[in-house]
Amino acid sequence: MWNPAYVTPEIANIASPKIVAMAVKKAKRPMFVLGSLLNSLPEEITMEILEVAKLLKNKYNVTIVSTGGSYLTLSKYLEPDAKIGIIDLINNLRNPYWEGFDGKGNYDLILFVGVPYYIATQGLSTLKHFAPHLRTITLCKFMHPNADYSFPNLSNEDWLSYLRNLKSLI
Amino acid sequence: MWNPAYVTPEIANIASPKIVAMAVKKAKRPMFVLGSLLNSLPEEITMEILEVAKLLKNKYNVTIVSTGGSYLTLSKYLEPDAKIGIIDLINNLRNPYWEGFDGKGNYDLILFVGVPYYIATQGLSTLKHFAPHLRTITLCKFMHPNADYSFPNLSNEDWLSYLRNLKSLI
Amino acid sequence: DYEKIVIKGFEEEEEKEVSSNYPKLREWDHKLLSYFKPFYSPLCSLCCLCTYGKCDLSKNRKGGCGINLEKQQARIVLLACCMGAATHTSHARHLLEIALKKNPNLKLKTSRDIQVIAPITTTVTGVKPETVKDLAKILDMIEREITMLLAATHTGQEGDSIDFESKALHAGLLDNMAKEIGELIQISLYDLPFGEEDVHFVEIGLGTIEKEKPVILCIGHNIAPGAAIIDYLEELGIEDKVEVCGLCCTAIDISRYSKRAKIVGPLSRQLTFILSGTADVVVIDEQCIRNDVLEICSSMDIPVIATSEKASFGLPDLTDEEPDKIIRDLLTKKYPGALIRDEDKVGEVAVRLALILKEQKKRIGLDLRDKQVLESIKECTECGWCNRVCPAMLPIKEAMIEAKKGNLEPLSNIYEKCVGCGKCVEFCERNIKLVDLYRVAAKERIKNEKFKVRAGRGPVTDVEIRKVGAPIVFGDIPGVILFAGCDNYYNGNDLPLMAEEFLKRGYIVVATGCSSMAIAFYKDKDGKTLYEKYHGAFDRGGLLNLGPCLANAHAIGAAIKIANIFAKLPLEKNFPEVADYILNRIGVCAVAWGAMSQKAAAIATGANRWGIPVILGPHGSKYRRLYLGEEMLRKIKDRRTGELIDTEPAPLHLIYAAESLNEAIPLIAKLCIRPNDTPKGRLIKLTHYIDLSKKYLGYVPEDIHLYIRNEREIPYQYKEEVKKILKEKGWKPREAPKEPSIL
Amino acid sequence: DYEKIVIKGFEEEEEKEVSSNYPKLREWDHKLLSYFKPFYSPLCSLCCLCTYGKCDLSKNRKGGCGINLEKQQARIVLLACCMGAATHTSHARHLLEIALKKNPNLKLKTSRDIQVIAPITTTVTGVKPETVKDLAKILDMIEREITMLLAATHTGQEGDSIDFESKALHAGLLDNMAKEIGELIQISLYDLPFGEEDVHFVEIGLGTIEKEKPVILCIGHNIAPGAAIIDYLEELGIEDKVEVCGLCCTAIDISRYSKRAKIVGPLSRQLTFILSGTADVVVIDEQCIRNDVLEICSSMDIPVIATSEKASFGLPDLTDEEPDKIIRDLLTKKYPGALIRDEDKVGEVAVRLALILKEQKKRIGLDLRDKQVLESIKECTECGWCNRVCPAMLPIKEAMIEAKKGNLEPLSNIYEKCVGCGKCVEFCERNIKLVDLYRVAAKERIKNEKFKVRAGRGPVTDVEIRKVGAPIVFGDIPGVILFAGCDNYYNGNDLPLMAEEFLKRGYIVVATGCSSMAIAFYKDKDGKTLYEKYHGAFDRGGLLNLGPCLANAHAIGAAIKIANIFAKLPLEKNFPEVADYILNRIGVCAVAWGAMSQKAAAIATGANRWGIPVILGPHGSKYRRLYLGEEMLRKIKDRRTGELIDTEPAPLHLIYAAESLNEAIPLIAKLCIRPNDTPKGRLIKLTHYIDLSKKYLGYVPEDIHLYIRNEREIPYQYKEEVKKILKEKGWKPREAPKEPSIL
Repeated sequence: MWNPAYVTPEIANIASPKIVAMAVKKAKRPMFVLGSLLNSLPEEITMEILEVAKLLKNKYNVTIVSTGGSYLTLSKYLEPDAKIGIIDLINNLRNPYWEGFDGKGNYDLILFVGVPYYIATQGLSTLKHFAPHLRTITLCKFMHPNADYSFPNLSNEDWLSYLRNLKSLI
Repeated sequence: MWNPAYVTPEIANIASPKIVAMAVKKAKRPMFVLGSLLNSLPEEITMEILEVAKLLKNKYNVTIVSTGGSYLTLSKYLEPDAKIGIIDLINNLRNPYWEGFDGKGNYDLILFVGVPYYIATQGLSTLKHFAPHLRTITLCKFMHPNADYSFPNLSNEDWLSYLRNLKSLI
Repeated sequence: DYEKIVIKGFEEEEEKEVSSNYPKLREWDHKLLSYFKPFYSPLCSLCCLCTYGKCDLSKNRKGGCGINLEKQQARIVLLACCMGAATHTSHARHLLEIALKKNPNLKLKTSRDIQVIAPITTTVTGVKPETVKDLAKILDMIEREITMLLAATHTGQEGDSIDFESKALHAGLLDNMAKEIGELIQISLYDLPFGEEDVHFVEIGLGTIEKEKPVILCIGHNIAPGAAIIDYLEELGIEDKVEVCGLCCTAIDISRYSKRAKIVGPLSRQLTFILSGTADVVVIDEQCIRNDVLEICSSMDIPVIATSEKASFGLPDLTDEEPDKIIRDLLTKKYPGALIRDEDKVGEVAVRLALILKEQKKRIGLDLRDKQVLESIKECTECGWCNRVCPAMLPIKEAMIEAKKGNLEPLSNIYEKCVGCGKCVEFCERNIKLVDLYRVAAKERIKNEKFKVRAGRGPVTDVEIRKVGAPIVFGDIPGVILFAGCDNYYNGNDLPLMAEEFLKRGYIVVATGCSSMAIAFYKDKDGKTLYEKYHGAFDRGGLLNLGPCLANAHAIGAAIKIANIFAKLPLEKNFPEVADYILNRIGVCAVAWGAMSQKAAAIATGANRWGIPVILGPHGSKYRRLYLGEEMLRKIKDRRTGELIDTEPAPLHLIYAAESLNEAIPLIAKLCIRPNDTPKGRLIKLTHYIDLSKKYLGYVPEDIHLYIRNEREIPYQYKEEVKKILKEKGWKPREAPKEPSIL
Repeated sequence: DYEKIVIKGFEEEEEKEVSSNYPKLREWDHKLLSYFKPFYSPLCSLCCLCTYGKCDLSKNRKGGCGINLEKQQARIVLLACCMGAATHTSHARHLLEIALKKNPNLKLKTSRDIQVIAPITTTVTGVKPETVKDLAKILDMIEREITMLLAATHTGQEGDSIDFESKALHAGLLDNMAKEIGELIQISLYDLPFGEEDVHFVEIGLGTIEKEKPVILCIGHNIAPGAAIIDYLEELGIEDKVEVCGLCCTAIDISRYSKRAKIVGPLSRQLTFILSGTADVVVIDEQCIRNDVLEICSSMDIPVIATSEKASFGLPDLTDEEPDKIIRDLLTKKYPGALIRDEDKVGEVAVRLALILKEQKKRIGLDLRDKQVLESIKECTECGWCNRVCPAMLPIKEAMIEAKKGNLEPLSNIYEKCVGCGKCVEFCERNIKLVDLYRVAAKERIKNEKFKVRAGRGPVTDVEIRKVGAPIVFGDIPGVILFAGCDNYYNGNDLPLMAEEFLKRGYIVVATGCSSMAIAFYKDKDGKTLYEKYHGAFDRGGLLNLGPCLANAHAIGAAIKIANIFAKLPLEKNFPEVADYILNRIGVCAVAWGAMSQKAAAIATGANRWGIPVILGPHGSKYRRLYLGEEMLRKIKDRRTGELIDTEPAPLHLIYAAESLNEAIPLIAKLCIRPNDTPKGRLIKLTHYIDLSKKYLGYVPEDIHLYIRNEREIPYQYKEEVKKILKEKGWKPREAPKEPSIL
């Protein structure tokens, strides 16, 4: 994990771009959550994330969700399916009977990127312990122990190549 | 680790018999602690442990220590260098200025076997956090996260073969 | 007349125990939490409280005692709230003991403008305290109930998460009451400002401390030692020769007591300032003291005077020694410090020590030390552990790489955002004193760290309430925002930015504790702080520093007084009615953007019980539990008709953690909406809500349809966009409740 | 005469606060802990108490607030002791409220044989309570100080590990005092045995419960609801028609109150017994209630009546409803249970419910259920998780493998050692109800689980003390052993085995709480329990059940009374002198072999402050902190001469965790040695020490030279071996101190 204090009995599996791509393909109701860091990441990385989002939406009908103000950046390239606070979103996801943004029910795979690490960790903790009905994957540069799958700790360069790789696999 | 609740940021490395043998060879002041479970383990395993102890003592001058009543079994085969309560022992080991059982100072490598898991875990925790001057290795059948090196979780059969293997490497 | 009867009743019943009637409050809690459901985010999924354990409760499994992860979270929240409440109670108790010692018959301060001096206490217990002795009974009750609540956290006691939460809410309420009592005592005993809008300005910031003078630094939350130091200086007539300054709430309190006292800054500056070597003597009282303060001061030859049995730091108890002997023992370094449990003796010892030590001190030593600190830059191995353990995730490694090249600017930027926790130092392979390095890199900035804050004014007056009661309840004043709690957030300007955004719009902004300091750390282009720019009255566009953490009681008190003075609600033993009124009719929202402590948990939970929503910063999610409402029409009662009606979910949440400033600002505006708003009030509130949402999030809020009852409430400038949303959502106009209530 | 003056003094000072004078006690603590140094074993190396965190304190690193791992351990110990002390205090407070309600002028029970009824309270505060009202003031003080101590655990308060420990010791002392007060109230209010050596016998064990009758099960620690049930039955004259039984201390207390009441067993039997479906109604009061009791009872259609605001389990508060309505609501399952805060109403509702439900219940259902439980054996996948999470590390998987083959014996053996924590069930892949399975496998054993325990007798009398004071202080009676705390150890016979080993040798054995029960769970070849075999007087070879957890106060009280009655030490506000006397002259040792809770932490820490050593079982190491002395000659003062002298390190440790029964038994004997022993007394004590060491460890103890002052003290039968050791160690004879002291 990124910060050693965040140790926990069951820790996320490390996800390669390939694993992520396969998981999305298998999912019935996938969602991609883009957090507020989108407004402050290096432009190159932001652009890569946005292209991944576009592809996911177009190819696999992934529900794109903007949280925490990422809409300011996101909306220039892509209209998300929903805009919501991250805690409100987690609270919905936690509820197995949530009807979803489209009235078709809850989601089964949630990808996250760009939600600040510490609040993301807490949100992932809620889902890990109280939402057995879904799986989570984080595509951030810091490994997230509370996710089901997570990218490893990455430098910006490696992160970029992970994202590119993912893009090529979708 | 054996019990998932005993997770901790820095976890023991898994020790093969080879690693243990090498560590003993390198050590300047090694100690082997034999705990009370010696009185209740399957005889085959107890015998193997005792032979390891004998070899360690004879070949590498390892200080043999009996705790918790293991002397009842141990003394039939081997006179230990010391008999002491496990907590008293840990308290001594923790003290960098302890003069040792022979007046020659503290020890640098401590092997443990047969101390009941939960009190052993706590003792190892004390040494891990407050005794940077020494290293610990556990030869039990249950993996000990708080040791520096530990055998993995083993069935009795595998444990026996680990011990035999160790004996052959000393 | 009514008052007299109550007081008489109290005298007659003197033998009867004061009580909060917890069972009645529990009923309110269960009702409240049926609207705002607990949401849990475990920070740790293990329990290590008893020897059944450690138990792994992951995936909501049960541990050895039968508790599951959800209940365990509620239990830990209760434990934290008990710790917080105990801290404020024990603080108030200490002030009470000093008051009884100095003047056993001390009357509580009153004023023509403030009739109800203890709104929280009176609402909960029915008692209207007049003397310090009256408060002793209330404190007895609080201590009794904290003990009961703490007992409920023991293995094998409470077994229901909502009941754990009810108890946490109760701990929060007791915390509020203890704070009110503490404030009343110190205001009365030290004659502090009591509801003055034009209170004096105080200098704040590391740059304001005059290093040429002997410097006494007071750290903590308890006014007593600092006040005694000031008294002793005045006695000697050398108050202009010695710099008395403080960190945390002690600073706020001594600067209420003396216009000369200065505020170094909030908690986040503690380590930095001590390491700067500016202080000649450090006096610690209680709360918010770094646990390694003695170790650090010792390494810099600064004697530490401990003054509280709660934070004795292993120091010898020299309370009964002569000042001469204590001073000698400290000068000869027989001890690194002393525990002196007599504040007057502390005053003398601290001053005399500072005068002597200043003489001995050589400025050169400090400059040399700073140089050595800079030297250590080249030791960096770029292992990156600093980045990994930084709670703010600041780019420390990257700043070090730049620093090696000779560019200190990035390190100096770290200083701006750093909360001084020191974890980077602990994990540094080369033991580089990073926190100190940020300070040295930012030396020039620090010289200019000079700001002004209005001194803590104490309660809001009845006169003010009378003026703003109606506009607040009807929504013409769009809301009252309370900025409270520690400043452990990671961007120096968040708080001033938020405050000004709402001040500009005519909201009333009140601040307490480290938040009231943090708001001062910003100047506009004319060099003015917000306190200089905005007036200090509890009225449209006013910015009030209510005082220290204890002063949060005044913010809640103001809400209670609106219910009492404007709506004529009787207070005595009338908690559920008052809280229901606040929840449904008073547009107040608290923001604890950098909340760190268990006290903050208790304060926020107490506010929640009164129906006041709280927004936390992203790290606030670590408190493990939020209370979330549902984003849909809410069924509540219209008491006028007795009918259940569908109305807006306002406030939407009771306590929520925001991901970012951008999320928080529109949310603050939204959480000021209340079912009771008039159409005009609602229109004003929605205008700000939409405005801020567009500015900070980039869109018209998608839940806007929930808050519009009829077309007149649609802000004119957003008519098109809003109508589009209303159409999409199948919106229909609806009646507003006349007397909204959840009772 | 002296007494009168004191009482008069108290009356005159009525207005003055009662105080424990913590600063004076802190001095004692620092002295005590200079001999017995804290030893820390972190159970977790993280801190997650504030939002600086989580912080990783591994390797003694500092966290964001500056605390390091060592101090964090001390802090958590203090927190645990506060939780424990709060629990007993709140328990005593509840009893006080009932007493004041039933009889505001209730006089405390006295007897010709017991002059000092509150030795702990009197020693600490100087107050000699005579009425229940006198106790209210003491409780106020305890609650005030617990609040202060809890405040010290807050982030940013205490910063020294020894001061954290001093506060933990203080919390322990407050806990002791609260227990004493609780006992005094319940003994006085319910007229319980008050120092009777020949108190009646009580039936104990799962096999003693008559299932043909309606069964009311009381779980917890508070006598009030159980006593009310018994009263109501007697009122109706059907006390022989309904079985009233209890688990944990409530069981001990109701069986002191009524000779008919039965004890099911200790905490470890709670889950098992509930799952057996024997109870028709479950009444919970406070403490030691499984957190999932409501869930489990609901699944078995057993209504739960909660009676305490501390453990309300989310149940509706029906305190103000009519019994008829409550009973109807519970019978129709409108609610799974009810909170009834009026013990008399509980009495009526529980009895009437049980009578009705027993009529409806069909035995067949339970037998069928047991059959289904057996069926589940074949579901087992042998994944082994049961073994991994079992705190006792019992071979559950292996027993299941045997069970699949049709051999239930190993599963039935698991029952004997299992503490019923249920973690195996939680982690079972197939959700097999393992705890229930152990019960079904052990059905035949359980039928024969019928034992006898002497009812809780209350305090030791002055008459007894007069008789044994000298032999204890001089060492002729080799020691007093207290078995206390929960029974969470993993071998059913450990406690009876230990007890008998010392009873045989003429030690005095006293027991409390679950330990006093556990000692009863064993019969000799003649079918006698130890209670039937050994007399009940506080004299050589006596086995005393003092009563519930609260009765631990009597054990400490007995030590105090020896100092007071035999040595004529005045008690009033004389804590350090009394504790110093106990530490150096009274051979008493406590054993908390299966201690589980935070209460146990507080009890043990309190005993430590009085100078009483405590031995924990191996799981006790999870309490994180022990107080260890050094195995070498100890420098203490001989007050007769005023000189510092080298003497034996006796007692060696203040609190220690033993690895095994074999280690514990000789250690108990060793920890009864005191510097004050006469040569004859020392000879006797060493004989037992060597005897037991040879028997359980296989050798003559190697530290024997430390305890021999001259050759006359060498036990004759071990002369050769001992002399050999003395020679090896270079032993020299030395003088015994005349008045050993650490003051």
